[in-house]
Amino acid sequence: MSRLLLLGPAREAAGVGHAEVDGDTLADVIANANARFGVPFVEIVARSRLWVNGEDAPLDHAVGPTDEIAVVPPVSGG
Amino acid sequence: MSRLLLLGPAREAAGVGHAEVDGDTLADVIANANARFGVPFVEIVARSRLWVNGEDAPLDHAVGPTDEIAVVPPVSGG
Amino acid sequence: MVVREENEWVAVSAQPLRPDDLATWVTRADCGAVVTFCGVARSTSSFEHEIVELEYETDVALAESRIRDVVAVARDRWPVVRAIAIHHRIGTVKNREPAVVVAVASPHRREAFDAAQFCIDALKRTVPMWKREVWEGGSAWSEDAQDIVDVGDLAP
Amino acid sequence: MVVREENEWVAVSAQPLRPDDLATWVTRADCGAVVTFCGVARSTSSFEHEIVELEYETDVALAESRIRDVVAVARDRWPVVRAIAIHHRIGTVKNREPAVVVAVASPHRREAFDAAQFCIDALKRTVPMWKREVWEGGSAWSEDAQDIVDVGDLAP
Repeated sequence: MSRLLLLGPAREAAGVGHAEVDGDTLADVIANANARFGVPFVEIVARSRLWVNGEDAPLDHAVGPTDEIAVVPPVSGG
Repeated sequence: MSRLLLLGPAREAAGVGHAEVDGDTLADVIANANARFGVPFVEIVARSRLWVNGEDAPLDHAVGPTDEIAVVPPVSGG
Repeated sequence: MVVREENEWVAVSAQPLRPDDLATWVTRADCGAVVTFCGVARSTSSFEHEIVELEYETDVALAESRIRDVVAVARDRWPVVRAIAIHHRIGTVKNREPAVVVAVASPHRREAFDAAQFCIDALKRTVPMWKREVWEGGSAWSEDAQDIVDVGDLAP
Repeated sequence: MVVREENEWVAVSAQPLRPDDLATWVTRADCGAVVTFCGVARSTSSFEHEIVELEYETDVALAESRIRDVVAVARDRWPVVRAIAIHHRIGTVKNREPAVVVAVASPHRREAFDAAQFCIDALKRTVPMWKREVWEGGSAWSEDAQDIVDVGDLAP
């Protein structure tokens, strides 16, 4: 179980900005989120960076209840 | 006779910002101004650009009462 | 959120931006040059609509942290720069209003220009921020988006 | 004196400068980038004194005409730039106050930065303007002076 932070187009596709999602690794959490939120979300995740606590992390990174996982689609600030 | 415009350090050395000075060429006018205003002025003229009506002009340039001659020392704007 | 330190002022908020406030704040007694960049909401885009406003969205804590990373790298690359302020607005930004302001003060102008340009270039590549373009009767995420990178991975 | 045309606003006067006024004025609906440079009176100089203020002196008509020449060359080199404003203050300018402001608006930021930097670099080389540094108990012309050149003679 980790806290998922969904930003910009990912937030829109999921319909929520935050979610609690099961999984012991980053890969598990994302797989469960994909299953929960469906196709538009899956497509956005595929072109997003995944951060654990604000930093890039590999898919086998272990995560727990104190970790925040952010789905970061391509950015357009400024 | 031309109108002389004395700028910045040239104005300070001459003690005036404008003067009417005799002469049929730029060289004549400057020679007469040098004679009138003395040494500190002469030294500043030596490192200044001379403009006739806002443009560079050669020393043999003919000048008359409608011309404005500017003594333009090195600049320090901005 | 606002982080205001001696020589660094970073803010991400829905408040209207005041460029002169940033320019005045960065100016130190020995600074002869202040460069201010404003990224302004504009009417044109890749869509076939006249844009009337933009909607910016982010996680404020993450965005602010990444902007501070940009400032840290700029201060490291241009140590002569005295102070840097970067404010990014979120929420609705109407046409002709600034969405982001970068202000840099330095004793001389070359470093102020270079550091300001680096900051805005780096911000656009490294800070989580999403722009929705709003026109009469519709809206869409900006197509002008790039994969986010870390500021340390930008070419020097 | 002030020359205000559709896309060009040049002023040389003793009025305090208001950078935001210039930045707002240059902004057009299709401009995403506004770069503002402020040349600020500072306390340090080549003299061994703490400078408290500067005194700027010029012939207003000549200075204004030469600034317009700078703007014309900038508009020629960066045709995509939409508007340029340059104001130079004369008379007394206290520490931390701007003596000159350049504001450039463009659809994209690269040209706005380049044109703004060109304008201030060219202004310093081509515009008749003299700066007196004033300290507690004395003053002198700035030693930071260069021979004046024509803007057409600057390297591209």
